[in-house]
Amino acid sequence: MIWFYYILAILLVIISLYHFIVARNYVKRLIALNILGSGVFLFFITTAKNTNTESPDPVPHALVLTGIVVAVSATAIAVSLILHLNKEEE
Amino acid sequence: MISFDLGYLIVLPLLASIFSLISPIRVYIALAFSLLSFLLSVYSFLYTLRDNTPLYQWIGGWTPPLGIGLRLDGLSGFFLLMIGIVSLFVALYSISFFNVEYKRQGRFFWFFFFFLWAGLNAFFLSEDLFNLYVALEVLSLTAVILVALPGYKKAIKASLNYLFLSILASMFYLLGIAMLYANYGVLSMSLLSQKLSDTQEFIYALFPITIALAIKSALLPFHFWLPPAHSSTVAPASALLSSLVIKPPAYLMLRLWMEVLPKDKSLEYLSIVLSIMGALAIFIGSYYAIRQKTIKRLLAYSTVAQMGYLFLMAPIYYHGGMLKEAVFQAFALQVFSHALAKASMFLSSGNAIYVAKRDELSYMPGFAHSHPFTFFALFFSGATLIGLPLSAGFVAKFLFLELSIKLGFFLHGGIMLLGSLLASLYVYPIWKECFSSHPTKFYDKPIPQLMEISAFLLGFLAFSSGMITGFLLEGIARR
Amino acid sequence: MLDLALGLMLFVSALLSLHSKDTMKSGVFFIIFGFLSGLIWVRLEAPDVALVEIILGSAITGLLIFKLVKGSKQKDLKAFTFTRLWAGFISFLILIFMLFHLTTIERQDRIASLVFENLHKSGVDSAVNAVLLNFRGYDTLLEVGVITLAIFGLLSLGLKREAYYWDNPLLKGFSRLLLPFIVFFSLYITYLGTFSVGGAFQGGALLAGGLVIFALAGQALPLKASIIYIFMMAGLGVFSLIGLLYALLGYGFLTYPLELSTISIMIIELSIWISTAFLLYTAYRGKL
Amino acid sequence: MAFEILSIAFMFIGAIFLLAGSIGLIRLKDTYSRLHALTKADVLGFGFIVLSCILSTDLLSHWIKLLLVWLLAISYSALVGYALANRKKRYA
Repeated sequence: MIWFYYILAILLVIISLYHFIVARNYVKRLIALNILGSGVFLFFITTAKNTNTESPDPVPHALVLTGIVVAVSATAIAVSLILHLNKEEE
Repeated sequence: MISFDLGYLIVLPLLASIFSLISPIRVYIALAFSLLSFLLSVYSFLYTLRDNTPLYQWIGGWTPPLGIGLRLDGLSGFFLLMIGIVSLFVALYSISFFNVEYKRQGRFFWFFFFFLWAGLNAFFLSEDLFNLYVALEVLSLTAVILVALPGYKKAIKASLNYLFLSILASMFYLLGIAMLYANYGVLSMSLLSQKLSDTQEFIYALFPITIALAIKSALLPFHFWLPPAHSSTVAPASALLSSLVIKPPAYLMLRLWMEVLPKDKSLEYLSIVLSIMGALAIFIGSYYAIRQKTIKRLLAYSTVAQMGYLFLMAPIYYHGGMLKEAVFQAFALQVFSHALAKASMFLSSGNAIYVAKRDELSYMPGFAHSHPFTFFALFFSGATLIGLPLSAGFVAKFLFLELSIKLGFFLHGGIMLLGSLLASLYVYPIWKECFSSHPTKFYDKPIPQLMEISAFLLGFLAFSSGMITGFLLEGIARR
Repeated sequence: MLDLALGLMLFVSALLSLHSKDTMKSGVFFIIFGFLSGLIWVRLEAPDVALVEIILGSAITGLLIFKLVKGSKQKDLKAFTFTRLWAGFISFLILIFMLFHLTTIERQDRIASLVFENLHKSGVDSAVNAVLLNFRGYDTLLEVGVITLAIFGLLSLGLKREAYYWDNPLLKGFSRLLLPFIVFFSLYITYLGTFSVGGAFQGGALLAGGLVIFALAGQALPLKASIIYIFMMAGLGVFSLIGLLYALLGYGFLTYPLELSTISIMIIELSIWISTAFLLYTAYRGKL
Repeated sequence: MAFEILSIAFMFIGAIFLLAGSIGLIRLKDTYSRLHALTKADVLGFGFIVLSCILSTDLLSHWIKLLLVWLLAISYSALVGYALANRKKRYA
C-alpha cells in the first residue's frame, strides 16, 4: 500500500508541475501549486507510515502541519495580490 | 548577568515587528530595536572571534535528531554582522524616507522590516533543514510583500510572479527534504553529513533542492523574476531585497557542498553545470545591465551578474575541501561586499529619484556638484562592485582568484576578471552622468540629511572594509 | 481496496481540477481534492493532519479561490507548443528522478522511536503536539510568524473589496445558532491536543471555519477592530514572549523546565488557537 | 449477534440510498429534481448509516457523538438544499 501512495504522490507532483508551467491563468496556477503541495505532503505522510514502530512517525505529521499552514498563508497573499491586480486593470 | 542566548537574535526583531505595528511611536521603537539588534549581531561576531569553537545551542534542550540546533560559527557570525550593518543603515534611511514619501506604506514597512531581519537571523543560525525551509518561507513571503508595498500595477505584477516562483521553489525544497528524510531519517545538517558518507541516494534529493535554491537566488534560467521585482518597489525595500534576501540560498548551497555532501562523481558534474550557469549569469546579467536606461533596473541586473560569481565557483566548493577556511573567506567577503555596495547603490538611487522624480539615468546629471554625498556613495559602492583595489570587493575577488589558481581552475579566474571588466562598463554610465559638467537641468532640491548620510556610510564601509579585511577574515575562519 | 479507490478518486479530481477550462469548475474540483486528501490522511493514520487539511487546505483555500474566481475575469490562454514541450520534459525528468529515488527508500525507524521515548518529558501526551510545540517548537514559532506576516501583508495592500456574502435570514439564524457550538467545540479540540488528536492549529482552523460561515451570512462580529487586531497578534506575541522569558530566566530560548512545560504549552496553544482563527477569518474578509 | 446483523443490514440500506441519490444527481435533468435526490439520500442514507454505527457500539459517549453528527448533518443538508433552490429560483 505504501508504494501505491508514494507513486500517487509522485504523479500529483508531476501533473501539477506540468500544469503550473503551462497554465496562463493565475487561478489555475494557484490551484496547481496547491496540488503540488499536497503531493509533497503525501510523500511526507507516506514516509511517516513507512516505519517499524507501532504508530506512525509523528515528526513528518508535525512538519506537514507546518507546511499546510505556510501554504495557506501563501495562498492568501496570492489571492489578495491577484484581486488587487484585477482591480487595477478595471 | 544575563547569559548570551542565540534566541535573542530571533525573538527581539519579532517583538519589534509587533510593537512597531501596534504602537503610535513606531519610529522610535524601530530605532531602538534596530540598534539593539545591531549590537547583538556585532556581539555574536565578536563572540566567534573570541572563542575559537562554534557555539551550538539545542533549542528546548533537545539534541538533534529530535530537536533543532542553532549554530554560531565564524561564517554565520560574519553574516549576522553583515545583516546587522545593512539593516541598521537601511533603518536609518527609512526613518527619513517614509517621512517624506510613501507615508501610508511607512505604517506597515517596519513590521516587514523586522520580520525580514528575524528571518535572516534565523536562516543564518539554523542548522536544521526543515527549520531552514520555514525561515526561507518567512524571507520570501516578506520579500513578496515588500515588492508589492508601493501598490501600483507594475509592482503587484512583479510581486505576484515572484510569489508564484518562490512557492514553487519552496515546494521543491520541501520535496527534497522529504526525500532526504525518507532515506536518512534526520533533518539536522551535522548528523546528515555523518549519515551521508559513502552513500549515493542523496543525489536524487539534491536535484529538487538545487532547482529550488537556483530559483530563489535567481540563477540564470530562473533569473527573470528578479529585475522587475527588485526594481519596481521603494528604495529601502529594493536595498534589502537585493543585498540580503537573495543571499541565503547561495549560503545554504555553500554549506551543503562544503560540510554535508560527500565526494561523489555526480556532484562534480553538477558543479560544472552550476558554474556554467553562473558564468552565463555574469555575461547575460552584465549585458542587460549595460543596456538599461533606468538606474534601478541596471542595479537589479547587476545583482543577477554578481550572484553569478557565487555559482561560478561551484567547482571550488567541490574540490576545495582542504582549503575550507579560504573558500569560506572568499565567499563571505564577496557576499559582504556586494550586500553593502548594492544596498548603498539602491539607497542612493532612492535619493536620486527623490530629487529628480524620474528613474532614467539621463535624469540624474550633475550629482557630483549638487549632492556630493550621494555621488560619493555611488562612487564607493560602484568601486566595490567592480572590485577596484583597496575595496572589499577587490579582496574577495583576489581570494577567489588565488583559490582558482591554486586548484587549477584558470578559466574560472579569467571569467571572474572579465566579469569585473563588464561591471565597470555598467557602473561607468552612472558616474559619467553624475560628473556631467553640462547638466540639462540643475537640481538644487535638498535631500534629507539622514538619507544621504546613511547611503554614503554604507558605500564607504563597503569600500573601506577592504582595508580591515585581516580582522574580518580572521573572524570568518574561526570555527 | 479502499486505499486504491480513494487514491484513484484523488488523482482524477486533481486531473479534472487542473484540466478544466472553467476556473469555477477547477475550484469545485479542488475542494473535492482537498476533502479526499483529508480522507487519505486518515487512512494513513494522520488524523491531526486530516483535520487541518480538510478545514484549511480544502475549505478555507477553496473559499479563497471562489472569492478569486468571482473577482477575476482573466482568460485562460492556450500555452505555446514549445512551453508544453519543455514543461513535459521537466515533469518527465522529475518523474524519472523520483521513481529512481523510490527504489532507495527502506523501511526504518527514523526519529519515531526517539519521540515516543521522550514523550513523557515533553509535558504533552500526544506525540504530534509534543513535536509541534516542544521538540520542534521553534519551527512552530516561525510558522505562526509566517501566517501572521501573510495576513498583515494582505492588510497592508489596502484592498477594499467586499467579501461575498449571502443575505438570507435562514443562513443568518443558522450561523448564529452554530457559532457558540463551534467556539466550544474548537476549544475542546485545542484542549484535547495535550493528550490526543487535536491541538491549537486544528482548533483554530475549526473556529476560523465557524467565523467564516458567520461572515458568509453577511454579519460582522460584535468585536471592536482593535480587539481583533490583538487576537491576531496574540499567537506570535505570546509565543515569542514566553521564549524570551525562558531565555532571560536562564533556562534557554524556548526551553521549558519539566514542571512548567504543560502550563507553558497550554498558554501557547490557547494563544495560537485564537490568533489562527482570527487571522484566517481576516484572510477571508480581506480587511479588518 | 442480532445487533450485528441489524447493523450490517442498516449499513447496506443506507449505502443503497446514498447510491440512489448519487445516480439521481447524475441522471436527473433539472436542478430541483437533482436537489430532491440529493437531500433525500442525505437524510435517509446518512440516517441509516448513523443508526448502524450506533448499533455496533455500546458506549454512551459514542452514541451521543453520533447523534450530534447526525443532527448537524441533517440541519446543514436542509440549509444547503434551501440555498441551492433559492439560488436557482433567483437566477433561473
